[in-house]
Amino acid sequence: MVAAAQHPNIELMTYSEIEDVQGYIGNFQVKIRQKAKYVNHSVCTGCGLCETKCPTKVPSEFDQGLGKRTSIYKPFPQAVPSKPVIDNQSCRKLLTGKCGICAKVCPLGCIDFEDQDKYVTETFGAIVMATGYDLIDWAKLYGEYGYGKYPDVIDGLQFERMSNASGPTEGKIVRPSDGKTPKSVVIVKCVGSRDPNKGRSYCSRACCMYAAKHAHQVLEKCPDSQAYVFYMDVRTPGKAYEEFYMKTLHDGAVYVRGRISKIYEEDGKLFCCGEDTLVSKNVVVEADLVVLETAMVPSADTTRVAQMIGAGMDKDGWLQEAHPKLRPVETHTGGVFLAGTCQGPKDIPDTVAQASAAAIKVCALFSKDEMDTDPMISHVNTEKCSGCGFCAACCPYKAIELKEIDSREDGKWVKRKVASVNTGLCQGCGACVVACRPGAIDLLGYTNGQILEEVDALCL
Amino acid sequence: MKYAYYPGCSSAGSGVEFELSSRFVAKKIGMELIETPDWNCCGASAAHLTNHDLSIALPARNLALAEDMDLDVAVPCAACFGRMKTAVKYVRESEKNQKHIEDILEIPYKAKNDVYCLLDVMSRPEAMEAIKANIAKPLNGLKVASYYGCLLVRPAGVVQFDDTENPQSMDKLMELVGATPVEWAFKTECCGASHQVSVPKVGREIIYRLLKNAVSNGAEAIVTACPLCMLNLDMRMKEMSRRDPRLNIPVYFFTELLAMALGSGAKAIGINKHFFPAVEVAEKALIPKPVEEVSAKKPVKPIAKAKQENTKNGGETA
Amino acid sequence: MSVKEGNWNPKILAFCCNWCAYAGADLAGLNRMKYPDNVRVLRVPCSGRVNPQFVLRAFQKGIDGILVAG
Amino acid sequence: MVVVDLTKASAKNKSVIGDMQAKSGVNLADCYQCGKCSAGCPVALAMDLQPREVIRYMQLGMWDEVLKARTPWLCATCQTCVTRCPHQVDLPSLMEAVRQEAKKKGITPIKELNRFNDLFLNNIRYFGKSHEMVLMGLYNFTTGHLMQDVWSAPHLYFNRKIRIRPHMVKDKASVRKIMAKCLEGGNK
Repeated sequence: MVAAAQHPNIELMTYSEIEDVQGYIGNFQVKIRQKAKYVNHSVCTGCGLCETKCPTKVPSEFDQGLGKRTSIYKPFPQAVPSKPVIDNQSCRKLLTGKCGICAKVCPLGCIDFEDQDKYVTETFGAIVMATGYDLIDWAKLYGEYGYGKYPDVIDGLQFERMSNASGPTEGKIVRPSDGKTPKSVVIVKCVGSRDPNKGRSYCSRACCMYAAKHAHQVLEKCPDSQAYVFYMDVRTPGKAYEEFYMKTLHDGAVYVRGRISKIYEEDGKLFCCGEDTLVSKNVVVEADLVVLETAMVPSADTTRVAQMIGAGMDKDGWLQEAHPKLRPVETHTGGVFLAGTCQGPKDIPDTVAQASAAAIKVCALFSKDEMDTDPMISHVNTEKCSGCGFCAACCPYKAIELKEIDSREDGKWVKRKVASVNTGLCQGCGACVVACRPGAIDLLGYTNGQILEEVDALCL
Repeated sequence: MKYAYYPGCSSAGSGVEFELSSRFVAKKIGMELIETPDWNCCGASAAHLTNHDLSIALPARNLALAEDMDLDVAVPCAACFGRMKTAVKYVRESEKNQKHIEDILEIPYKAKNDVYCLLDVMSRPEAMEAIKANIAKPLNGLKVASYYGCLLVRPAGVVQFDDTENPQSMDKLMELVGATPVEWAFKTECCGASHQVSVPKVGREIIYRLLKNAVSNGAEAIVTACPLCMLNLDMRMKEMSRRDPRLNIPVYFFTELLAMALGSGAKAIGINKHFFPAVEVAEKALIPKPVEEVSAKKPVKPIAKAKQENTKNGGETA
Repeated sequence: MSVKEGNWNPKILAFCCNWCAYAGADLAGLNRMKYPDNVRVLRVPCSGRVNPQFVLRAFQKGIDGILVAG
Repeated sequence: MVVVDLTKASAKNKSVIGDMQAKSGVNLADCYQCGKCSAGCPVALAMDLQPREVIRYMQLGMWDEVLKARTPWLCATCQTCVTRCPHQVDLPSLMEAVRQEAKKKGITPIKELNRFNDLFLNNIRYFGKSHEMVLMGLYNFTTGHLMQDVWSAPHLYFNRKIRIRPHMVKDKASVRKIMAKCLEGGNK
């Protein structure tokens, strides 16, 4: 992010949301809402004094609720720019009008409680979708795992925050309920993944590897601990992945092949009931901490943004690539590309690869002065055109307008209106051809004659 | 609040308390339960373990009789309820199925009316309000583990009642009459009733696990909504307390506790008929406690709470 | 010939939109799924491209049913 | 240990396994053997085959093992497995189909359960309703478990929870007719 922010040709618009997208490839007009920050970033030096004095503490989104943040905050330590914003959902001054401590302590006076959202509209040549993923809300779906009522049943991202040195526990793995180091940790894979009944039918692809990583971290960081991984399959198709899985096994993680059926609490211990399907015995593990490796789902706003931009989605809400093998980073909408998990679950190496591909597709698009378009576009025979305008009314791409031409009728030159196709905008759908009563428009490559011949051939 | 009522075979036998207390509660809150004339046994597991048609036709006969009254059916027993729901679903699935069953029954049955369990009809807003209005003596924080058992909530697609893993309707009723429902993990686990007789060893292990979890979560009593669960737990409690002395708590039908709170005496609704002595605990619960004992608060777990708030809050990241 | 006889194999012409129905048929093919062989697929750039004239011509030529999918 | 010839087993049992699938509405291919069913099964501890194994044997065509297993008889139809199953494989229905098939062939691995069910149905045949005392009495007598739960009888009797005279359906003929039609008129 820092590198992107410092690049001369990249303008980073943080804390902003897309409100509306108009236009087409090479000419997208994007309306952007820059959310009120309540801090003047052109003056703020990011000294952080305000954050230390703010009296309001709310759960930190970045720490997955395991830690707290203040109302004036930087979302995470490496945030760019390294300057705070005020969260208007929890700030006392904004909600009740009383407080304003940050404004008092700021040595440069950059707090502005009157700040408003700003709207800007800019033109872009291409759009790369990189809207990412959320974790499935397992607490709403899995009653057998306690509907989220056991504090020591956490998800993989929470575990990530815990094992991170700059996280809420400074890298210590602890039980959220009492802060003790767990001795027995159960890691459950495929929670929400591969479960069409309660979650999603697909495999979330990255979890096998991070489950192995989590098991390894438990063994590394918690003395005398044991990690149990409940799995159905171990899928390690990446380079050196299988080797890492074997290392985890060698370092002592116990892999049990079976899905956990129930997790319940009794006398302070979590009982995880599963079957080891390899020995056909039901097993129970008394765990101090349970980590659920939950399914990836498209991020909450994906549908809204996709509909605005006109990018297609598949049955699970992931953005649809133009072709699963041959055009994996493009969408059906010209000039809109895909990067990362918005297209489907994937791990970091795959995300980087796909994002690089999307970037180079944009470069290729911009490197030419003229754009190649599909030759199968509408063509008007002006001699036949009566200028009724039906075609213009039914064109979904606004590619047809009426223009005036000089034409010779009954030996006289007269001015009359005929349809005219903008070859850059026409997408070749052929709706105008069907609408044209005099039969003046035809679709090159899909002419009426050609299709009729096809019909004849198919009816043999 | 008017239903065709299907008491089930246990109503005149081992589950007579359920019948007595349900009648008492219904009368108090103005719910009309009109007994289905000349009903027969639903066939229970024995029928559907043996023959599919039989498992539909036996309950369907009762439903056909209730259809003459043009009322929805209320069923106290979870097993009967499950069988009847299955029959309704089967008949509604296709005209072919309906005709097939009518051919067996030789009386018309269109599956027009719905079937509800007694817990369902008693935990609806209008019934809850009537109960609330008629509370004579609240239960003063008696800690109860609401035990739903398997057939009341499963299979979800058939019975269409409450949550399969953590149902709430009975807990809400108990809270309404002043008891404190405890959080526990075996609300909908099977009690193994069908095996207590034929494979006792398995049956006992199942109840043991269940009771242990209830007690270790602080339950002072278990509340059930199924005569089979009731008989099973109540009858085996003494045996269980020999295995683990902590397991000596009474078991009630939810209607028994409702009836007590609505002013019934324990004997009038048959609480004295339990295997495990239950009168004392119920009567004691009705005596008001000193104020400080009542407010038994659970300690707040800081991180767990934060986690829940987080999902609501959903703040922005730059 | 009637449907009830059970041995009738109607000829059906399917006009499939390139972007959805045809792509779907393509995907079905990728997944090794089959469709009945009495359906003949004609790819059109958009279901809006289907001219009533095509339908009439197909009926003239002895097609039993038309599917416009898009 | 014997080596199972899968080619022979699946060829021999293909049709009966197909029948079982049709009857129970279960597609055996739906099961990817995660074991969530077995792990949550309250009666698994008494089973000789795990519920999951029943499906596995059937997937492999090993029908004989399933036919004589205790598992389908022990299933309490509590529906926990299908509720939690990722693919909603209706195990209780499958168990039901297997059990009915086994019974047709005269295979009853758990005599007591079979006896109990038969007695229960006979009860309905005679009275139209279930009569607990008759049921328990006959059960203890015919299975030889004479003293089982006998201690409970006085309590039940003196608390009028059990009656000597059964309450009966008035229209007994109609119930009997239903039973006859279903049980003798060919299984569905």
